[in-house]
Amino acid sequence: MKRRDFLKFIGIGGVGAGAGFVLGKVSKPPGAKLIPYLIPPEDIIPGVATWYASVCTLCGAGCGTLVRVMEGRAKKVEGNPGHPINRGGLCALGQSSVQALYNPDRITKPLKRKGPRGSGEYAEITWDEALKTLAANLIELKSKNESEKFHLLTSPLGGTIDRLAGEFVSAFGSSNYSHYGLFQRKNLAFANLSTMGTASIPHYDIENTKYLLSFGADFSSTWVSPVNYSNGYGKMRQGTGERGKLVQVEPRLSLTGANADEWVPAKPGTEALLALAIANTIVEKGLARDASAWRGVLSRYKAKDMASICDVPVERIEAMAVEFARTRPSLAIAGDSVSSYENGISGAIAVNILNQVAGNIGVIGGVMPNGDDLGNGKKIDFGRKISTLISAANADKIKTLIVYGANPVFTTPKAARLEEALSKVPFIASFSSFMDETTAHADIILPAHTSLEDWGDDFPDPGVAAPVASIIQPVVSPVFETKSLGDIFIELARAVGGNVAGKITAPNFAEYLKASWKGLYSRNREMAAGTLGFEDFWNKALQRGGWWGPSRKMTATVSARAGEHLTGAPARFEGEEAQYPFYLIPYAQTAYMDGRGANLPWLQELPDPMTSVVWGTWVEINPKTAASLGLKEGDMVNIESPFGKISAPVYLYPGIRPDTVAVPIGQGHSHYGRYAKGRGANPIEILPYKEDPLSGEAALNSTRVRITRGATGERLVKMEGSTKEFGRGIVQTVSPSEFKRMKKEVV
Amino acid sequence: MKKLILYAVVGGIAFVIGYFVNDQFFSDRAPVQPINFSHKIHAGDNQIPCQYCHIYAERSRVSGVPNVKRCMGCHQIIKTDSPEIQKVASYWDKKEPIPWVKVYNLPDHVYFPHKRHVRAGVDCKNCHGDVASMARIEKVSSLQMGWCLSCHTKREVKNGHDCWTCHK
Amino acid sequence: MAPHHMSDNQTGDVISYKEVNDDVVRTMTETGKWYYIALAGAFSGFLAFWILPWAYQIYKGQGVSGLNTPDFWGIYLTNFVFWIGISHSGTLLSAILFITKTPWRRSIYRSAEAMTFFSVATAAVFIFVHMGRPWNFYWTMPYPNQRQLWLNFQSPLMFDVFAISTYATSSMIFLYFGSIPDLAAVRDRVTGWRKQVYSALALGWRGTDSEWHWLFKAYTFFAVFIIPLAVSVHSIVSWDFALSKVPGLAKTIFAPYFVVGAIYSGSAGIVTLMIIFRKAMKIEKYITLNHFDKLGMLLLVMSLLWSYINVIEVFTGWYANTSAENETLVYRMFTTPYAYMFWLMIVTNTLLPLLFIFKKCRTSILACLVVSLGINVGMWLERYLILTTSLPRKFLPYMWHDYIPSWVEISMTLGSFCFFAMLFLLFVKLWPSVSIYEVKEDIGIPMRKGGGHH
Amino acid sequence: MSGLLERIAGKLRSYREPGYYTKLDHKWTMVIDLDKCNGCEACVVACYAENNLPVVGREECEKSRAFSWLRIERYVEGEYPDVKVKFIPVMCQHCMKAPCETGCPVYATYHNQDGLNVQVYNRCVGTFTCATYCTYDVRRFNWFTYKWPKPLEAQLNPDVSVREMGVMEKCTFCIQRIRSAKDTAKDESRPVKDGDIKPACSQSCPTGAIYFGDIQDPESVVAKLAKSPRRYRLLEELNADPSVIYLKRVMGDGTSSHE
Repeated sequence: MKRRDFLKFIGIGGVGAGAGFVLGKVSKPPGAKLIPYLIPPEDIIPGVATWYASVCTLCGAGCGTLVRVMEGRAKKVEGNPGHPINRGGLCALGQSSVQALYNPDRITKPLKRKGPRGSGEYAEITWDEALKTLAANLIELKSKNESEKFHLLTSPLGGTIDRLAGEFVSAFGSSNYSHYGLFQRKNLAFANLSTMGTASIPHYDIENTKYLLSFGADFSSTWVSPVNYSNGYGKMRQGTGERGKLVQVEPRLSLTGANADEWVPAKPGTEALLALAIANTIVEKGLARDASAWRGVLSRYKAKDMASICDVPVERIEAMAVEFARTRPSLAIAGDSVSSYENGISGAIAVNILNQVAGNIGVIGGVMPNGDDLGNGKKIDFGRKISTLISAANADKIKTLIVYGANPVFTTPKAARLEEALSKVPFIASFSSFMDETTAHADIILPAHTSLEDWGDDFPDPGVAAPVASIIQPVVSPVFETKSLGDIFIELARAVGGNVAGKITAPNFAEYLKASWKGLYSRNREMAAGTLGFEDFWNKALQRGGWWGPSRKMTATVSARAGEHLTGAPARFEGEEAQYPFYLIPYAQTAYMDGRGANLPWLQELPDPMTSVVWGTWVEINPKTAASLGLKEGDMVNIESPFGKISAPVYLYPGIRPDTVAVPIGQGHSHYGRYAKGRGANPIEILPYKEDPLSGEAALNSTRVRITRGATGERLVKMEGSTKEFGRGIVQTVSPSEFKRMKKEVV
Repeated sequence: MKKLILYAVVGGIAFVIGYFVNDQFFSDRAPVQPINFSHKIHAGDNQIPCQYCHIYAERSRVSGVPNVKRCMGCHQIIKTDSPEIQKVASYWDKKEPIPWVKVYNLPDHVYFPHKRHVRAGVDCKNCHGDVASMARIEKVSSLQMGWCLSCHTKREVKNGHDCWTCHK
Repeated sequence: MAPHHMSDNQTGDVISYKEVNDDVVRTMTETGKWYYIALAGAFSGFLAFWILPWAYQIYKGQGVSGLNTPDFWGIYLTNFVFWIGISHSGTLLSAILFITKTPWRRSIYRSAEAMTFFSVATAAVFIFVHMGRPWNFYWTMPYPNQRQLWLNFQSPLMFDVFAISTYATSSMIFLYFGSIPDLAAVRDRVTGWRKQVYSALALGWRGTDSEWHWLFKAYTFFAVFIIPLAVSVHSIVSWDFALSKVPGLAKTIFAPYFVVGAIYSGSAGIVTLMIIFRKAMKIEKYITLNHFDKLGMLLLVMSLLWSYINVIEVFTGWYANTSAENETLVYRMFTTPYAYMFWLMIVTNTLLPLLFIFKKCRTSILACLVVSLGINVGMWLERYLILTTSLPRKFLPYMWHDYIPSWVEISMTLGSFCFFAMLFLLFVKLWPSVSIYEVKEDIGIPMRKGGGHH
Repeated sequence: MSGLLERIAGKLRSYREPGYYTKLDHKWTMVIDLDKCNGCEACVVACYAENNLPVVGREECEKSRAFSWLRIERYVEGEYPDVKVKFIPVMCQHCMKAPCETGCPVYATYHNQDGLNVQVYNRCVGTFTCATYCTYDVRRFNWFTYKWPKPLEAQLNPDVSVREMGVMEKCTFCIQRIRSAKDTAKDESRPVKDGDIKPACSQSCPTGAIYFGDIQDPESVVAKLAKSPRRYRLLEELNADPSVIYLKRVMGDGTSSHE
């Protein structure tokens, strides 16, 4: 090798090594930073989790939660084991509330509308500007003496925030404060009001009952207070006592139905008649405990007449009646299969009568009425309906509308023409922290905190036949530039000034809440027991998650006057049977509820318990029906009612009547974040606009549909491979009789 | 042509060697910190115990970097004229935390509780070296798995070789 | 190595030693346009169909394949087993035929051994391809490390690592040993850089008696060593599957099933390759119809053996009469699209080779090509079916999920053939692909001394 | 030298002591009462929240690549109107004779002294063998690098690592909770008590169907429940000796109310 070459190699080697060295240096990740606290927060140790007690607000049940917080971030929401409602459990929806907090699609700042209404195009503004704009609008309204044209529409809020909102509206001079939710169960409350005198849902003591007759109450997944009932269900099945039995009456097998020992697929709309026929049979067989007032009414519902109407054999009705009356204690619950029809009140009353006849009211293991335990004066205003709002808007009686929490654009049928009505409202403000279908109509958005950032309280309704008051406390500092809902009202009141500011004087909502609890504390003697004054009580309540007292037994009798609400006929369905051969059952799906869960990725990916479908809508059709229509699983079909058309893939579901199809509610959002937007279809769209004139509850099961081929859309995505066990003994069972002979395990 | 290939090969090999040398022997063991903090003055000359500042070491997984308030607790009075202390004060005035550079960095899949080690009587020196003599903190342990295991073996830690004792 | 006359030589001419040397070295030095086109095609195919998709897969993750829960093994492992299978007859056959002193071995064994080595290499790459973190492959090697970690010697995959590396090494050595005299012959005939390379490769071979003696000894040793090794390698490959509890995979018959299948597919591979090779290299006089006649008989025997075991395999599953086995069998044999594949496999692997009962078919190049290609397709399907009909039908029906290969996997399958072709093309150019000295033994001692040996 | 020999001899002797291979510190066991389980899937979400499971999206779900370490399997029998639906939560069964453990070439999965089937993410090379061998299909693979859109990543549990692309993962019986319970017990100088540890699924279960504890402790709830006449284990005939015990569902033989 020549010297020159050698030098060249040395040179190249040097350059290469240098380049490698430099690249190594450059490509090295920059040293991680170690950021200390400026001022150490009290009682926080980095690396050690702190648990805060709060309340889940994703549905109205009011489950107590414990939130695990590390380094100022909420990690997990769990059920509070001490809380009397949920006793440690928490449903899928509730546990996902942490994804609502950290949702990437949250509204991060106040927004002002840029594009046309409904488009969802907004520009960011400051809080100052937002509050001023809204206040200016309200002041103008007031100055024109049009205070009554201000409306506030919220989700069914409870507790102190409800009081504050009410105070705000009334101080402003308006009487238009209404609650709206798809599943308010107002029919049930109305029925209870007219039968037992309290407009609330009683405590169903599932835990101790031995025979549970549920009329379509899907209490395992979404109905009223699912965690509370599920906890009771677990104890009913394998508790200390004898194993209770569950019978489910419903046209479409729900998750609860799937767990039932018996499924009675009565014809849709006739379940109330079935309840009355059972009650009548009990009376006729002389098994009734308290039938004096009802003998006459019931005699019209003979089992043999009702059998063909309900499509349930007469022997079966009689057997059910005998077992219901003889098993002690027994309990009938009026779920969606009686209360979601247009004569829902009638159905709920029928079930109350059945309970009364069998002597189940006011007994352990039966219906335990809830009183206004803590004297916070909560009542349901049946007069405030969504139809009131729509007709007011159409009659130009709404100038300013503030919406919070409710999403009526998504949950009312297209036939209600709500969007059209909203377009007539000159100014709409929304306090929502998510862009949903209703918020997309707002002119201005003032995003409120999610419940994990906010203060609040909750008085669970239905309760557990015991006084319960729980506190919602902020567990993390706000993630975005949002404000506490209460603070928005308070600051708005200050900005509006006048007597509104004079009425609402609290500096902030936290103080307002504390003051409200001071009142509660002074009104309720039991709360003071074992505490050293209010501060001590308050701190203890914050630690425990609230305050709850011992159970109070209340009883009631079903007043005979309630009979006037009994319609005595099957519920009506829109659409001719010849043209629209199938009953449509839209139902609340475990994860999405009324659609509110659809923006949470965990819930989108959660397989539906009954079909294992994820990320979409489907239509459940009986395999035999599908075969007669020539449909296979996964085929896209149109579901047409007289009011519209949606499309969804077919899921072959053996647990549904051949004359019925079912579609889950919750998908089909046009706004509501990246996870929900443009996914699936919303069955509510094609429902008739039917609202109970008395209670204001929407009738969900109220139309017939036809199924036609030829739709296009998203494919069916399901997690299951096969639903058959092939005799592999995967889920093993013992028969009830065998179980009775078994030695009980002692725990 | 042939030569070019040869050059490329030599250059490539040299490149790899250079990279490796940098990676193995020139890792930043004592990075420059935003404030020229001396453990020698604090822990050495003034004999301040470790846990006076690293307050969580006995209670938590992490030992904890002293918060700025704690720094200012002393330095509002002591040595306020030093330019380094003035830097601390300016962070405090701006209400900004001090962005220290991490020296001992463990990957995400390792669960290392300071608490268990401190309570088991492992001296801070075992892993962090003689901090009291360091003007600028320097990484003295490799933090490699073998290094952990050698100590676990020596001290006969119960289940000290089970993967799930340290890996998460 | 007894001299033997090629009595049924196709051309009937007597070939001189010089001609042999010339012919073989010609294949290495004279390069036509078509060779370069073929090589370029194979190389670009290898790049485009294998390397690029693989890079994409490493960058994005295994998710770009069609694998899913529970079908964690798909085409990648199918290809792995297929190529291991192809590798099986080259060296094994060569070794067996060497020990049994079968005369027709001589002109084909070199390329058959090369085929073994290259297909093992291809198969080995598929191990990397199917791994989630191939950059950590060295963790499967036993080496002392500061982490104090050791390997799981219970794992059939561990056996695999050893078996395949041993097999690859020994078949390489076997190939190399057998080539030394020929490399020396090439060395003596080329110039330039080739001279340097072949001088080094020939290890200073001079052709002395003692050199021949020792070479023969070493060669025999490896021949004896490789036979059980080859059998064990494919048995171990079968244990990757058979040591699970998965219905359709957990069968005790798997080891012989795989070994027989491997030899079967390997022999078919040889036939296919020889047909192309002799045509392309114009060496019809060395690879004659006689060879195909003999290979055809071998294929026929292997076909019968394989079919027998295949029936037994199905039968044991059916005889077990558990739901899991039954569902797997139904899925494999009577459910589309697998039923098509299954019955096509029966046609190509059991029925078609029956043609070889007739000598006419055995000595027809066309028939040989059709049947051997059919067997190769069928054997690939066999491996594919074993995995893709067992894993999607495991014990819990809720988790049943079908496997659909993605374009990445299909592309890499094509790419593996390109890779193999590329290696083989390079081989015929760089290596004496027909054994010069052993073909000479076949020719026998000619009248006049020619060439430089013996 | 003699010291070393002595040590080796001692080790070899210890191998021959009775119970050497079966003795465990704990034997964590889960008991699931199928008669209580109503299939509500709260446990599935709890698992997602606790263990940093990524959400993979619609297309990946269609390819059966969802991450649920715990799933509720549903089986349907019969035709309308005699439909029977049965639920069973299935997670890693922590088999004592786990098929997966023999498969892994690098010991990324093995059995530890707590009776747990360990999965060491950072050791895994991704050969898929364990998942193929698993008779319960509970192993999940990181097909891609999964990302959490900001600020969703703030929810990630710091006690559990976020797995990287190319490694296998599965239910750990919430090892981080076991670890922290042991940690607390050690601080209080006491052994771990029954009820100290509740995996996320068990904690969240609304019906209280999932029990967890050390079956070696005869006083523990699981030890008592394990003696139930309703006890069975999933696919017991495969002899994997799972640590999850199911209690049979009580279910009628027909829809008629007359038993």
